[in-house]
Amino acid sequence: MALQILLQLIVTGLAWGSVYALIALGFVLIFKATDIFNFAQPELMMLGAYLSFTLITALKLPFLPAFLVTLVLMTVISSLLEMMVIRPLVGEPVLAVIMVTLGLANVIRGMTGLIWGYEELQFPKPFSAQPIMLFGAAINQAEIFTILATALLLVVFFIFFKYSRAGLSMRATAEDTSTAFLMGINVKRVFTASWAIASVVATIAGVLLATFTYLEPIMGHAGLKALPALILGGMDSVVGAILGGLIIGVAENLAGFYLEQYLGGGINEITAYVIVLIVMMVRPYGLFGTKEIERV
Amino acid sequence: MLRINNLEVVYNDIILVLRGISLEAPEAAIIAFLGSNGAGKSTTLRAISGLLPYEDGEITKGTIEYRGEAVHTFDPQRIVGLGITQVPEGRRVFAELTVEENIRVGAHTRRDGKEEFRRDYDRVLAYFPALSRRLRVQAGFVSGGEQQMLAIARAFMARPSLMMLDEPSLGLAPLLVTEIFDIIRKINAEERVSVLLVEQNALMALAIAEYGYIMENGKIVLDGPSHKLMENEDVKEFYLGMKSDKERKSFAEVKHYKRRKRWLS
Amino acid sequence: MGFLELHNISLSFGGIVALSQVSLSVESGRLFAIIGPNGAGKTSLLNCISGFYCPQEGGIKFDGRELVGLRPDQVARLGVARTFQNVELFGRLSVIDNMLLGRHNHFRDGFFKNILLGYLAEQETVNRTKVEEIIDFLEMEKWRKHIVANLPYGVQKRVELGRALAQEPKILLLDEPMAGMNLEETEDMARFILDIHQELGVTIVLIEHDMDVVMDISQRVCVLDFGQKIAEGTPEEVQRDHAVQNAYLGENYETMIKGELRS
Amino acid sequence: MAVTRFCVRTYRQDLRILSSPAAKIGLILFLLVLLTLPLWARKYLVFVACISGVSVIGALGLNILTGMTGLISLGHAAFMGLGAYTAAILSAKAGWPMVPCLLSGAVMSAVMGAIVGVPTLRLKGLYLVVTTLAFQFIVQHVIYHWESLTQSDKGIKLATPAFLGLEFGSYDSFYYVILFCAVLVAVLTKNLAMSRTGRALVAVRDRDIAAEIIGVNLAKYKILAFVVSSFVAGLSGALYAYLLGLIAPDHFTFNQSILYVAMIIVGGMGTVLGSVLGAVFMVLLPEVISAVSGPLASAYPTLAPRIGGISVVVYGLVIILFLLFEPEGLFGIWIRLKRYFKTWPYTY
Amino acid sequence: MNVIARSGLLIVALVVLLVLSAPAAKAEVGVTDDKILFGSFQDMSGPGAYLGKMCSLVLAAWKRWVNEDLGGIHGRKVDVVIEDNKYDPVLTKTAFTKLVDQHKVFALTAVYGSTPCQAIIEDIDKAKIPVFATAATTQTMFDPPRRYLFHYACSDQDNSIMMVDYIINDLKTKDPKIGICYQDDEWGKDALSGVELAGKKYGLAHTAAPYKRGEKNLNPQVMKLKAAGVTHCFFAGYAPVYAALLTEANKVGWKPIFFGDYVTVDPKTFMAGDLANGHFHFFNLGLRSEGVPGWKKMEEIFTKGGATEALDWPLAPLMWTPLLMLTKAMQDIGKDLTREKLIDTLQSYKDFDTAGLGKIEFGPNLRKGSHVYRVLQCDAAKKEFKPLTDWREPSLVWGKR
Repeated sequence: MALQILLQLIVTGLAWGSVYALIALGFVLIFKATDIFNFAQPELMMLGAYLSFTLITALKLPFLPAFLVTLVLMTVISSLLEMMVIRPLVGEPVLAVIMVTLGLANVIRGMTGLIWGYEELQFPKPFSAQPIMLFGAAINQAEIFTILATALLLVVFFIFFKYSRAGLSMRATAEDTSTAFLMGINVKRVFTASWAIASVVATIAGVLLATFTYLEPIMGHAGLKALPALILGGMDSVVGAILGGLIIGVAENLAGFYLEQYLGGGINEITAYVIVLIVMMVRPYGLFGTKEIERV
Repeated sequence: MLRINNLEVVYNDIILVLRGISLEAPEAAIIAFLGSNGAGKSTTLRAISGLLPYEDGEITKGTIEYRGEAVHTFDPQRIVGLGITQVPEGRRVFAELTVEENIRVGAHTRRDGKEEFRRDYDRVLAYFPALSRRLRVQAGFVSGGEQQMLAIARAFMARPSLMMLDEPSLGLAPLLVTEIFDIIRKINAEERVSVLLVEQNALMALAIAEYGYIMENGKIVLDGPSHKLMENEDVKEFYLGMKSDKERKSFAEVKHYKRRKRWLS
Repeated sequence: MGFLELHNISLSFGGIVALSQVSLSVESGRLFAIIGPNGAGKTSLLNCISGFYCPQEGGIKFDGRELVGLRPDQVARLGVARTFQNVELFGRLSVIDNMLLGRHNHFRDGFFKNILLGYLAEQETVNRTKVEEIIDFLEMEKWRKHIVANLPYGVQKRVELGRALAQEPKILLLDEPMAGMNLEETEDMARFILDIHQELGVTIVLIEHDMDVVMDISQRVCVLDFGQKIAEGTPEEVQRDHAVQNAYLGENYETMIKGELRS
Repeated sequence: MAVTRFCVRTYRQDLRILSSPAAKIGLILFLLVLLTLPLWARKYLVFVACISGVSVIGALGLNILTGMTGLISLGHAAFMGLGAYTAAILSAKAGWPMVPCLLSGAVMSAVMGAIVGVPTLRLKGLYLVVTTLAFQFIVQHVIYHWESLTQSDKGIKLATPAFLGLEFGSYDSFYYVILFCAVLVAVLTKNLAMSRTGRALVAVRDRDIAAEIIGVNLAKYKILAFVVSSFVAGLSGALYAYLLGLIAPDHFTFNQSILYVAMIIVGGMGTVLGSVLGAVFMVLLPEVISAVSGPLASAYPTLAPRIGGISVVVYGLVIILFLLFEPEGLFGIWIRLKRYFKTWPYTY
Repeated sequence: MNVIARSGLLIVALVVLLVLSAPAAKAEVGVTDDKILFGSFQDMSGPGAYLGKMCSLVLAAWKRWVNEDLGGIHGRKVDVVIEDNKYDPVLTKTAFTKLVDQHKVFALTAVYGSTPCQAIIEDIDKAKIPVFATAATTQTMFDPPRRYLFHYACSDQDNSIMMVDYIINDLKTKDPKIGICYQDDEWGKDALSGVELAGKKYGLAHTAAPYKRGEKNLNPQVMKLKAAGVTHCFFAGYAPVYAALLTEANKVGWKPIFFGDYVTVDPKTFMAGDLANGHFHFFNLGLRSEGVPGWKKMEEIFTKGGATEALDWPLAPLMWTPLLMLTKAMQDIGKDLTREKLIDTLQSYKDFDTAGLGKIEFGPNLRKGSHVYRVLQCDAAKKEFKPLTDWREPSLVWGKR
């Protein structure tokens, strides 16, 4: 029984961790290419979920086409955001950029409230509600898809950055923008592309999250937990982001069960932050991050 | 091949950095581009590379022509595509990429297939055998000389017809400087690549260049074939540090007058 | 027993050896130059002295005090000042503020006096006076209030030198002060270094690639290669040394340049 | 030496704050307005002024850490919360008078600042940002769940503030306490900025390697920044607790932390005047928004539920627009205005 | 020149400020010859924005009904100023000060939220301004009673006591394992204390699983309750979370009987689909499906006032009934409307006729307006809640516990 509970907690934790991992992945994608830390990433996730909700309910599109159309729409929206809001700030101090993305997050959240209202909305369920048993632990189909999507994206991006020309040019741009220009890299396109890709990842996360919870304008708050995941993994590591997300997801689920009675309800909500504090004490650049080479 | 006509560049809408310079680089030649700090040499290179718009700079007057085509409005990636590459000042290798990845990034604009890439890759390693031992090392961890080689190798991978080098000797040991200048000369001769060489080390630069331009305060003040420039008394005095009797004057004795001025006033 | 004494310094980063068994002795009042090819460990050596790196082996004695294990700011407080290969100034501050920062450890006021008095404190005036003297000495009057980031590179190098001087150091470590300068600026810099050395009597350790400068102004030269000391002596001795020619200067350095000139 | 005397004279002139009689008159008039505010203003305006004052102190605190020393913190509200709760607990449970409560709130926060400061010494940039964020959430959690001490979201009621037999129970009277503290903190911060310590902090921000080499003890100054900043934050929080008379965990959330960062950015990073302007601006902004949206909501109730979104959007837009078009913040605008008035009626 | 210019500018600013802040003419605050001004704060963009929307709609319908259908109250129209508080105590404090000092409202009405109301409890006493009524689930709202503060909402403590009563007395379950899943704040703790009180009475232990507001992953809570073998589980929190709880419980194969508090009597509960079917709820209001005259009238008024959306909301009478009572009181007082008179009148009504909307009653020392409830059962197929019992009180009556 005790073992079965543990297993159940881990499996559900993995599903939630995958959501954090996907959001963290979005952070990493933008950070790797543009050196910008996009605090609006959770809001992009939310926007993606709301858009596909509207496509499904108002336009009566089936799930899959609606999802694909959402991906296209989100790509366009985030590219526009990048061009209008973020690009002028390239090279500005970290804090300025952080604040702009925080401002952007506010705008998106406010707009969502204006357009869709503040009620919780039920996302049309594309997957069967019947849970599947996995080694004695129950798991929703939506949760399975989330885990699978995360694993798939992990492989895709690992290969992308290591071997593809575009991936390499993104890494080069992230490191030194003006030299990237000299290599003939279309830096502007790299910036826009990184936002577009990140928004695709965010949308996947948002839609999957919505299928096993519901929609509301503050659903981005779940995305805040992607930050510890990201820090845990190291800011520039795709693998790290995903592992960080999974670790946080599982850890908080376990803490919620085993530690709640000692440390009070909601302990699972801050588990992520406690872990991050501890990891930062030991490894100031995350578990998988690279230490920056500093020359005097 | 490259012709700059009366180029004027303004930074931040106020600072006039280039005040109408004209310059010419023929096919397969080495051109030296000399001048003091802040004279505008690097700005000229940035103007050619198309980097200015991204650094608050603007070409307000004049043209840059490459093989007869006006290119000063082109984006950097288009310039590289035309075959003009720049080795930036201070090397600027991508420190967190490996040496090999750095070389691959250099070939970013090329679309001529794997085999061609492989061929050039081998060739560049033949020019810089030191690099082939360090391929898997992060570029930030290799020595300054190797970084400079990597920067040149990286630029070479774009298959340029004009290579612009911004102070390749900066901070390098004399032995390495000679080695790098040797390679530059070799690349120029064997690959028929034109080289535009910006240097502080006037002696070295003029030694391998065919023609030289000397720039001060955003203007070209003197130009001519290298050997003519080396004969010039002013060049000797201010750029080569020689007295008229061909003997180098000692740094231990220069400009006492300037210091004394302080005590007189 | 030298003023600055390095004894069998070894340093490596994750298996890569930067310095191995380097010993040096710089006597008080010397103008001592360190040369060597890139990656020979010259800057690492300075970093060991000024406390950025901690050598795995060996000891560094300065003025009778052991430096190994001290933080850079503690080393600085003992009277070691330095400049950097790439200028490390406070770009957003004015020249004066940069220099005042150089006098950081000469202020005698603490935090509480600071917040109570601000710029009215007497110490501000005292130190400002010193700063003005150095500005005068390095002929930087016209840039006093300029923001450093907007100054030309050559001037920035001079400001950095000034900031080091403001520390009133007993020893000055200069890392390639002439790098990236043209002849005129190099001459100025050489002059300042000589003046600091002669007029102020500061011991100077200099890393430089410009062989002409090194040979002309330094009193003693040490050559590093692959983290090892391969020669030390007067400029003339070093120039004639075969090991040095092979590793660094190239065979017959002087004739090579002359040869180029003739061709 | 003649040269030296000349230098000293220019030095004094260099740094005079009130360089012209006009500035003096302006300042005196401004102080007069501030001092007489409760006599002529409506209670609500006084209340807003009080909130502004508290925010000004808080923003000045963050400015020391983030603006001057370059250590970005998204946990500023947590430090304010620590100060507020310390003051509230001492006031409500131990029955301490106001001044010791305010001071111990500030000291408590400063101690926590040191405790947070030490382990974060090695962290840079975004790693520090997220660590302070973690601190913010953890403090929030502790305040919420240490029920025996903090009474969770029931909140703690504070005793009526009194000092030397005078009661400061109303907004009108407590206004003077806040005004005094705000002016004091502003002056001291300005002094700090213009002295050796302040320069060392800026050095740490601009180039830590160079700071070390001139003998600035990085660890000491980073911790100093944390301590001073959280001391001021704690003071601000404690004043806030007294102002409201009741303190609850929801007063010190992540959003508040962001708000304070927004204040120093909108005001102009690293400047004392900027922090003051930014704080007042960000406090007044919702007032302006609600002055527009309030009547709208009353007039068109069906719109009301949507209108809340507008304030969120406007708040976000203000931050974005400032950073895009006025990165120097209100301070930059102020400087330009000053230059304009100095040369008025000539354009240049 | 510039001295004059600059000081001139300052003087102008000063004058403008003075003019703007000139105090209004003294009269009975908030009541003029043709207007009675009420104030309210609502969450329009925070976590309770959904409720804010409903409240604004109800208030708008009320305003239209009084002003147009009733022709005002003794020649005066009513008006309501609404401030956004984002469910934030600080902003509530600001909003309150603004309503009292800036807008100078006569009284506050239709305010809700435990945390926000908590923040202004002292200020209400100080300002001597009637608040009629708060819908906040904390005991401090009515215990100890405060003259100016009226409370009209369900008490979760009552609800959870009733749950245990119901399990023992009506379902006659032998040896039930009681659990509670609650939002970890004053609201939820209120419910928890009920379970504790009743547990003491009946000698039952319980398992508590708190969750944080805004949390969506209820897996640890569900696992905890499941591991303890809970057979009857109370829930205190918002309906969507309740739906999530039902879904998660179903996923891990835990099938207890659920009891939702009054807030879960909400269409959002049906987000869980069939899973909500057959579970119980406690409610102190009349239901629309019963077709009582009170609801009929509401339907008519709300439809005219453009608040049809609020009709889908079973909790609408929680806002509406106090407004009815308030209207009646103002009509009864007559032309000479003062705050003190309003309070005296409101607390004098015995058995106020709500036409089936539920009971509302206050007294000189009674500020808890509602104390009888019914047990409802959820019918997921019809998306309805059906009353199972008549109005009843919890076995441990408040004030006598």
